[in-house]
Amino acid sequence: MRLASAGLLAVAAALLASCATPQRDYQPDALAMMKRDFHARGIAGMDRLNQDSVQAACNTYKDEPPQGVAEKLQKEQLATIKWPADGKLLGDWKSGEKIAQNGRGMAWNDKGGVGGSCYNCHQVGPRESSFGTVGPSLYQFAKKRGYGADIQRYAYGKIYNAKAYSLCSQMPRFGHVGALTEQQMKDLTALLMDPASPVNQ
Amino acid sequence: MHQTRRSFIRAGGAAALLAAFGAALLKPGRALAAWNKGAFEAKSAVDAMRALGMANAEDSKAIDIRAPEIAENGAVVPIDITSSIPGTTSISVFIEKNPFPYTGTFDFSQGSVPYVHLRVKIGESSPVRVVATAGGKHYTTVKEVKVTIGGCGG
Amino acid sequence: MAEPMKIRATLQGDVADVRVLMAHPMETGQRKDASGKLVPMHFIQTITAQLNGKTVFSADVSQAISRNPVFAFKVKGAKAGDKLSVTWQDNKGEKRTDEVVIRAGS
Amino acid sequence: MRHALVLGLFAATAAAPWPQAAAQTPDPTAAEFDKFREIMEQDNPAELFEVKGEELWKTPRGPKNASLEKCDLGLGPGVVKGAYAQMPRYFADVDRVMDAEARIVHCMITLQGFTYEELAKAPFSSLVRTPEPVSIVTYVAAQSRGMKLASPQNHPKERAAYETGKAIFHYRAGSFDFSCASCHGVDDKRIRTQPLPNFTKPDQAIRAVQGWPGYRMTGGVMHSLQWRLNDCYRQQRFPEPGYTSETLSALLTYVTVNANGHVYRGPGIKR
Repeated sequence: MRLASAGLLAVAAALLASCATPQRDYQPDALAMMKRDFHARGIAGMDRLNQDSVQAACNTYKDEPPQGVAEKLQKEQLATIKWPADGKLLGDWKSGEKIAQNGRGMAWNDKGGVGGSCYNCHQVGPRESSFGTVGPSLYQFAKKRGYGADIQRYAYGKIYNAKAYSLCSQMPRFGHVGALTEQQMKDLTALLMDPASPVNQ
Repeated sequence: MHQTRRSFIRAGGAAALLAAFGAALLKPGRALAAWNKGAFEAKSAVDAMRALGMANAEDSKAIDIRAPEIAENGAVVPIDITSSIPGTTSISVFIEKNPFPYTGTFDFSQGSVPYVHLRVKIGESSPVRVVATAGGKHYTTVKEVKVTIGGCGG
Repeated sequence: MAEPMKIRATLQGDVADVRVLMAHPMETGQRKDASGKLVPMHFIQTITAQLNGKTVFSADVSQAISRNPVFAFKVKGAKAGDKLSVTWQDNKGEKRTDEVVIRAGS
Repeated sequence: MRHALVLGLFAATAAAPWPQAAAQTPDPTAAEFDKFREIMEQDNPAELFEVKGEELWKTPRGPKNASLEKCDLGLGPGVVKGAYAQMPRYFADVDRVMDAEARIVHCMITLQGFTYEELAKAPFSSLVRTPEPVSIVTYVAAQSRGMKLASPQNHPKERAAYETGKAIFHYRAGSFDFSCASCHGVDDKRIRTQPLPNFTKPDQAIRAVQGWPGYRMTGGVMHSLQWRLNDCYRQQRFPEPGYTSETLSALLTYVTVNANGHVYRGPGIKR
């Protein structure tokens, strides 16, 4: 008897709870409010509030898209990558280190792309102890994975468009949005791949 | 004058001489002296210490410096200094890697306790040197403070 | 115009724990303003603290003291109700004095 | 100063015979920061702004030469004690949810006769100027020191603000595909050496509220949550959110309600 009433109470509580937390989707409200309240500043135009196909999928599926959706969009993203015309993927790791350190670029107080912000989220070279942990450590990137052409291509491609490899990755698409130039991406690839780079010591 | 301190070896002889000359003009020793321009404008801790007549300070374990091993922000680094050397009348602070290392001297009179808390700017990781003065003699100790990059760097 | 300091002076036994907040830019002379011009040096140079009119603590400091400076020190032989004043003077000759009454510790 | 500092740091890190880079596990650096955070909070220059804010609250000013002592922060006209800990909340006179600074700005407009345009023109602190609402919100916040956060969820618009705020928090867009959750939606991460609390969880959401308004060591200026959110959106590579806009009140409702029940310690000190 006591058990039964406890069960009833639980059901009632669950009903109440479901009433209190409406299931309706607030994303349209959120977007309408933002479009009303935000304004363009510097290079950051209002168009930046619009979702592209990748952002829309990640927003809709809370960063966990169904396999079919992910595969289709990743394929599309992979096709956006412009590989260097000269076929060379490795630049200068020394300037790569500087680009990795620089956290500026694409904000409303910037003129365009500047740095790669790599250390914000990743451990990269062994000398820098101020590194973030949002992304995996890249220390000994090639030493662990190998120095081959396929790994080089993966490193360059991932920097160019991280979403081609993992649709809802938190990593920006630096090449895709023009935040880094081809040369800068080559330099970063060298930082990760060059056997002489401190990353691989 | 003893020149055993590590930083003395690094110091340029000419600069040290010049500073010593300046110090002579400005009267070394702080008692009743005006704000010591020569010491404050010295570009090395050792020159500043000369200008203050503290170059012969001997190492001491009786000075406690409490400062972060790694400072969260070099713009505001908290430092607590306590001297347990009897009769301490002043405490001086030098941030060796700052462009102008001499940061200040704190004088205690009427029996005030030889303790001070201050917050300083440290431009890059640096030894923080403290000199305590007691009975006209100078004692020194040093602590390393590292400064880091935080935030998004944007 | 110099802004008021915030001073706390609390007794612990016969030692007054004095903590001072000062409003001052402490410009190093190395910072550039928005238009790229160097901001001239502007910093506190001397600090004096007096207990009932007698100097108990004084300091000469440089521009390496952080903006809006914070200092703490300890004064022996103080009693609740004693007056403690703090004065600073900067390199432009600006001055500020504030006074508090020492409170018994809790 | 900041720029010089950063340049200096590059030089230092390049030259330093750094040992091994630290392991990625929760690190001693954060522990060291926490140890000294307490010392910093004990004597916080924020108090200088608190004093200034109180004076600004009580002094008749503006075209209408009125003080803010009739301003209703949600607990009745003139009641400041505890008001900050119970905001954001719904205000019937404007039929929207407002956070503390939005409400203060509203009072400066309606009671004192300032215009939104002049208050919103340069609303954030610089090395040479601290805007009045920043000092005032510091004073108001200090009057809730030691109190439990209790941002209400009674009015339908308060509940809608929470849900909308949650959706804004998770909305990915912009050049870098970031949302607030990119940095503040997972546990135990950090940017450079700065720990990133997960604001979707109650025990960590408090860190979105705690310490604000905050005296920022970088630059040595006083900043409010309006500034914090503005600068987050800059680094999120979004366009700029309007000062005291409903979007920001909704976001603040989401994180504050998540943190409800935690004790607010008053204006703080930030990196």
